[in-house]
Amino acid sequence: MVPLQWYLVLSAALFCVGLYAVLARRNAISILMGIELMLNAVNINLLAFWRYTQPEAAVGQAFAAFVYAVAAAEVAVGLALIVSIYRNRETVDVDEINLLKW
Amino acid sequence: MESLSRFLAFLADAIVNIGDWIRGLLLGAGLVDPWVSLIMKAIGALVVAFFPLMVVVFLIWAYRKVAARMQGRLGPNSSGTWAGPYGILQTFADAIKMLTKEDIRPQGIDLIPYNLAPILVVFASIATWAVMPFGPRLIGSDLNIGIFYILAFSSAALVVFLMAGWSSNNKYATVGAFRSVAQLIGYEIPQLLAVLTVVMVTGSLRMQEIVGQQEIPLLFQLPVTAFIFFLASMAEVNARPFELLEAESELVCGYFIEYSGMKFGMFYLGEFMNSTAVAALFATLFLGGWRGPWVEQAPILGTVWFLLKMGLMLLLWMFIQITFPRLRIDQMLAFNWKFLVPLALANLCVIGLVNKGITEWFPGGVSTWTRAGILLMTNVGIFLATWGILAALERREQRRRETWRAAQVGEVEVSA
Amino acid sequence: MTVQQVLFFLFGAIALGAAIGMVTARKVFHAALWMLLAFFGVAGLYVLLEAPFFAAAQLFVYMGAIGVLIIYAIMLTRGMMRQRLPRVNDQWWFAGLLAAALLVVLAWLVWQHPWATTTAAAPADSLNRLGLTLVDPEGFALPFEVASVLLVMALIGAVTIVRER
Amino acid sequence: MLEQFIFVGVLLVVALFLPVVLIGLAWLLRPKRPNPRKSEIYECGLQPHGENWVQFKAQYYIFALVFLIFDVEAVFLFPWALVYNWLPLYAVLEGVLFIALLAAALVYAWQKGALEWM
Repeated sequence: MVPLQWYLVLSAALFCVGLYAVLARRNAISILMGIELMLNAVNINLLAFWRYTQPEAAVGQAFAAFVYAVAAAEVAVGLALIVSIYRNRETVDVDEINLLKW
Repeated sequence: MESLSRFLAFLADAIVNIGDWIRGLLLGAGLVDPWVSLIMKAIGALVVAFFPLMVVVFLIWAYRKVAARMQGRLGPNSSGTWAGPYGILQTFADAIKMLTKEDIRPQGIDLIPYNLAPILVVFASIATWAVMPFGPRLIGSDLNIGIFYILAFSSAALVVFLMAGWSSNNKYATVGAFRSVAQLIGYEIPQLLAVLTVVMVTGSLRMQEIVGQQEIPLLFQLPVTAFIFFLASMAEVNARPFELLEAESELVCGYFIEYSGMKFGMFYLGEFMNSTAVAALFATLFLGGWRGPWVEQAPILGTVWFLLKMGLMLLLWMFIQITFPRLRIDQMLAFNWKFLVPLALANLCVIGLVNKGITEWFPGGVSTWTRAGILLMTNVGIFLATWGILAALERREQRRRETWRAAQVGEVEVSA
Repeated sequence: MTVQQVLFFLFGAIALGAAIGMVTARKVFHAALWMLLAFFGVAGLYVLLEAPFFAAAQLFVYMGAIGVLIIYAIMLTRGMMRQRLPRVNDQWWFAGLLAAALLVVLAWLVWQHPWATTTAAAPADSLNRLGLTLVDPEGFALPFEVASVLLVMALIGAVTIVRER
Repeated sequence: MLEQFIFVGVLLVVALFLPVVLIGLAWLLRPKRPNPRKSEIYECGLQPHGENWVQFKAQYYIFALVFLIFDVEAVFLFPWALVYNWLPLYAVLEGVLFIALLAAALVYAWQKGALEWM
């Protein structure tokens, strides 16, 4: 059997890669993709804890399902905002979208 | 006499017995167990993967024959060059042609996605066969998520079309891919809701259990659901009334316009394989799969029944495909979003409530036949209600159009 | 090393490699394809975790729906890709440093903590248990409905934002 | 449970190799005589013009959006439908309420004209 730590380290690695994408990429869609990756890392954690601590209860699975809902809502609204901004400003570069900066 | 009855007993469950025989042979050769079962699984996987391929070889020939008959034109057996009796070798001739055709690589393509897409199309359509029940004991793997696994793979395959269309660096291919994916994602929803209704009534996602629950085939219990599933899956495999993927007259060939040779062949193959998979799925979900008379005595008959039901669905698919004209994209999307999806949602809710209502109403439990009868009556009700609503809408539309036309001509006073 | 551990490394390598491919890809379209591959690797990990329903849901939701949505959005903002901009901002080195530091800290924390794990097998009917918990008033009945409301709100919001006026 | 997935894994490997083998076979057999005219992008015989950049409507995005919402709802509804036969009436009603909210979203999109093909 795979030790729990392996899953946790892997999901931490995925989370950090996603974090890098969020912090460093300029394209707003790339940033959203990074967030998706981070949510996936969270889901790995939830399911790993479900499997290794309480497999007889369904709580971990239920939380994983809710993460799906949140991820879907986030990506739907986020991408809609990006598309809308692109239509008005002709750019999806987050360094140039600074209307609300101060 | 003794040997004959033993032979018959062998024949009664031939495929499973051949499997056992090979397993015995491998064990006799001195292999140990995990390896033997792995080899058995590999053989099974090869059989399952080649099954749709074989069906497609036959299907392409049958499709050409039927199309030629129905449209009154020359078929493969009278195509000038001799293609075997009844033109049966035509598919092989096609395959050889595709194998030896030059593969033209257009300029400016995105090399890796371009080459990956045809592989993934076939990959996804073979993958769905893993959980298809061919007989009482013949199934690749009876997963506890069975039907959801099939839906997952057919949903994930959508991205491949976008990959193919975009990486081709061609306007027609890009537009074709985006349009067809818009169609496919739309029709996936009613399909999904129909499957949900089936899962609700049978209480399982396992394919074998869905078949096992169908003492009365679900087609006769849930005809509306079957109707929704059938239309949605026709659209999923781009059969003619919903055929936007190719749309020769508008998009030249859709997303695979820039593909040639065997890569084009892969898309062609994938399309026919998907049709086969959908026919098999309909047979399993609504026609009772391998169920039929004398299956208990001779399980091999189950496979025969399954193939017959699948063939029936494929024949129906061909008839519709050959006789119908193509819809426009706006008509097609409107049909989905404004008819199929609301109907599927209403159907799911009503069946869910009525089925639970039966259980609550008769605390002692009801026979399968009573339940099926009530469900059938409910379905007739849903059908009539839908018909009524559609007719009313149509009448209103008609009236509106007439008043408008009258106002245009100026013959009649317009009254509110 | 058991078969499961080998498979863990296989799928983990797919997921992690594709994730790194995603953040380093030059074109956004390629980044999206890498992301889909990463999701596929994660689905494999879910199978190893004996949650096949979530593996299928991963293909179904992430690769099917979210993948298509992101590629459509990339297509809609396509004018972007014709300009040759640097794909990372000025603080990329700082971001990389931060992410690496976080990884080191997290990995160290995870590794040195003695996790109380159970070796019990996952029940065969875990999906049925999930279904029962989701509608159980003692369980997740309220979040279940709220999830529906959240999705409806997301749909309404997104349609309102994106509709052409 | 994992034993069941061995077959699926083997089948996936076979399914990946089958098209690769077929395309590889074609690669061995086919002629290879590329020339620049041949590898031009097909545009009904005209000279190709510009990139494959095309007018692209936000409508596509809205369809994908509705699809995503329904897909995620399915993740919740499949476990519900699976245990449907063991549920009391109120739990079934919860599921129906869930679907009704979904239908409300669809009606909203319909009313806003988001489902029209413009």
